[in-house]
Amino acid sequence: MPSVAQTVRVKVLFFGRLKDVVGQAAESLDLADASTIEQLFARYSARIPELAKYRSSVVASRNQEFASWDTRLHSGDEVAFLPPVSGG
Amino acid sequence: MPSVAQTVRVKVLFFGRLKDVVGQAAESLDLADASTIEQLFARYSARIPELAKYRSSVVASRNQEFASWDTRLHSGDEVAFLPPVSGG
Amino acid sequence: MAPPLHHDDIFELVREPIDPRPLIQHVRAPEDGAIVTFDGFVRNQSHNRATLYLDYEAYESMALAKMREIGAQLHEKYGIHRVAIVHRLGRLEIGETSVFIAVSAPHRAAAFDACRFAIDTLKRTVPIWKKEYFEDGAVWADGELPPAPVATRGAKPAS
Amino acid sequence: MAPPLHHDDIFELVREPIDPRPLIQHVRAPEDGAIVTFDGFVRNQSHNRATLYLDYEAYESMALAKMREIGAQLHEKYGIHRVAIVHRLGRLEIGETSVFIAVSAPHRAAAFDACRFAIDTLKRTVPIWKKEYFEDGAVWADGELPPAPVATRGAKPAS
Repeated sequence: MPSVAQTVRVKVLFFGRLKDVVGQAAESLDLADASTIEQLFARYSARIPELAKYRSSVVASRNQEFASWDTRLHSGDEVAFLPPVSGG
Repeated sequence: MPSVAQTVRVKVLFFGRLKDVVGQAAESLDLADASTIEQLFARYSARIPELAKYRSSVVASRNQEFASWDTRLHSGDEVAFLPPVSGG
Repeated sequence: MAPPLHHDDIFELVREPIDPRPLIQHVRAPEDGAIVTFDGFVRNQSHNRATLYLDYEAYESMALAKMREIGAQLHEKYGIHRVAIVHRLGRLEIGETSVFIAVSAPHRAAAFDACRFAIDTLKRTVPIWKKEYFEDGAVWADGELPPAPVATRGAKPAS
Repeated sequence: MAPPLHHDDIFELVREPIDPRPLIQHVRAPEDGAIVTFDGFVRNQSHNRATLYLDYEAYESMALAKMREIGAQLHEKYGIHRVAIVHRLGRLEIGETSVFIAVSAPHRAAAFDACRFAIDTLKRTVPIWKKEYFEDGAVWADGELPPAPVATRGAKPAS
């Protein structure tokens, strides 16, 4: 079979100041299967240039676990972008 | 003035297992002025030989402050012999 | 994905005032001898500016998962008996408790070490955010960046 | 002899059950952000023997003086806001609180360090003794020998 880029649906969440910057807390998004979290973030940064400057102070999670930026995403994944936490 | 051994009155307290060994918790006692705490303890040990074996596991206080065994006692002093403490 | 819970601990996110008493009662047992609690509450100032109130939000499902992870670590590392960790969300007034932790253990060293580990780890790893409201505006509090995996083991470069 | 108290702390020896709530309420203020408490209570066993109950006695005047000294040290060393230390005396049943300590501070590190210093120092230096009652008798608990001055400065040998 030829390598065809399949489109999958993932859920994306933003919290804290990122939510303010992006202007929304959550959306469902279609992207190429096996896209990385880095690519997903870049897609938002392209749309909202302000977001790019937060890149170094954001951690990502996939399915409620901290995840590296090179993590590949698959159908049904829930990705969140998390600014520095300040609970307690 | 010639050095005359004056007699002074001190209050002596025993706590914990020492109270059990001595058979009383408190008494007032006349002793030579400037006697040391060590001498006071020795006087009780002479009366109650069992007490001597506790000497190394006892600390003393004078007027509610921990005191060294060579502390000299004067009229009105309150001396206590304290076994290892176990509060809390 | 989380290991099954072997312990009767409490992990909660709530929107009402936190009552510490049932939490302490829950962790307290005759085989223990020590309970250490931590009560974190809203200060009347932050960086020398008078605080009006705070607003907490959380990534709730992940926050609860992370709180449960902390609990599991307390049992493993410190041999505690039980732990209760409750964090409040939403608007909190000055003096109100934002987080309450109670740890019971047979001996005090374990209870102290575990309670402190719990709040330190919560503040570094649990996805909760605090917005501080002042007379002249509101800011997201400075926080700590959770330690995240740097690269997936064996990951190939993204195409 | 003790320095005058500059702080509104609580130091008590009591013969009734200890209620932690008024103690916590007393140390809690809007300029704080953290309270750490320690609750020490009677375990159902000691060295693998089933305990029936305990009996605590104290050299009360000195115990209170030593508790106040601990409080003064907490302010000096840790910059806490307030502390409450209450120890119960007399007969205590399984599960009853023998000692309760609450420390408030602007930040959690001070509250944790101070609370732990307080109970560790109390157990080493405050003249209180515990008798443990078992099915087959009673024993004075093993304790810690308080650090006492070894020799009076400049003392001459006793005559």
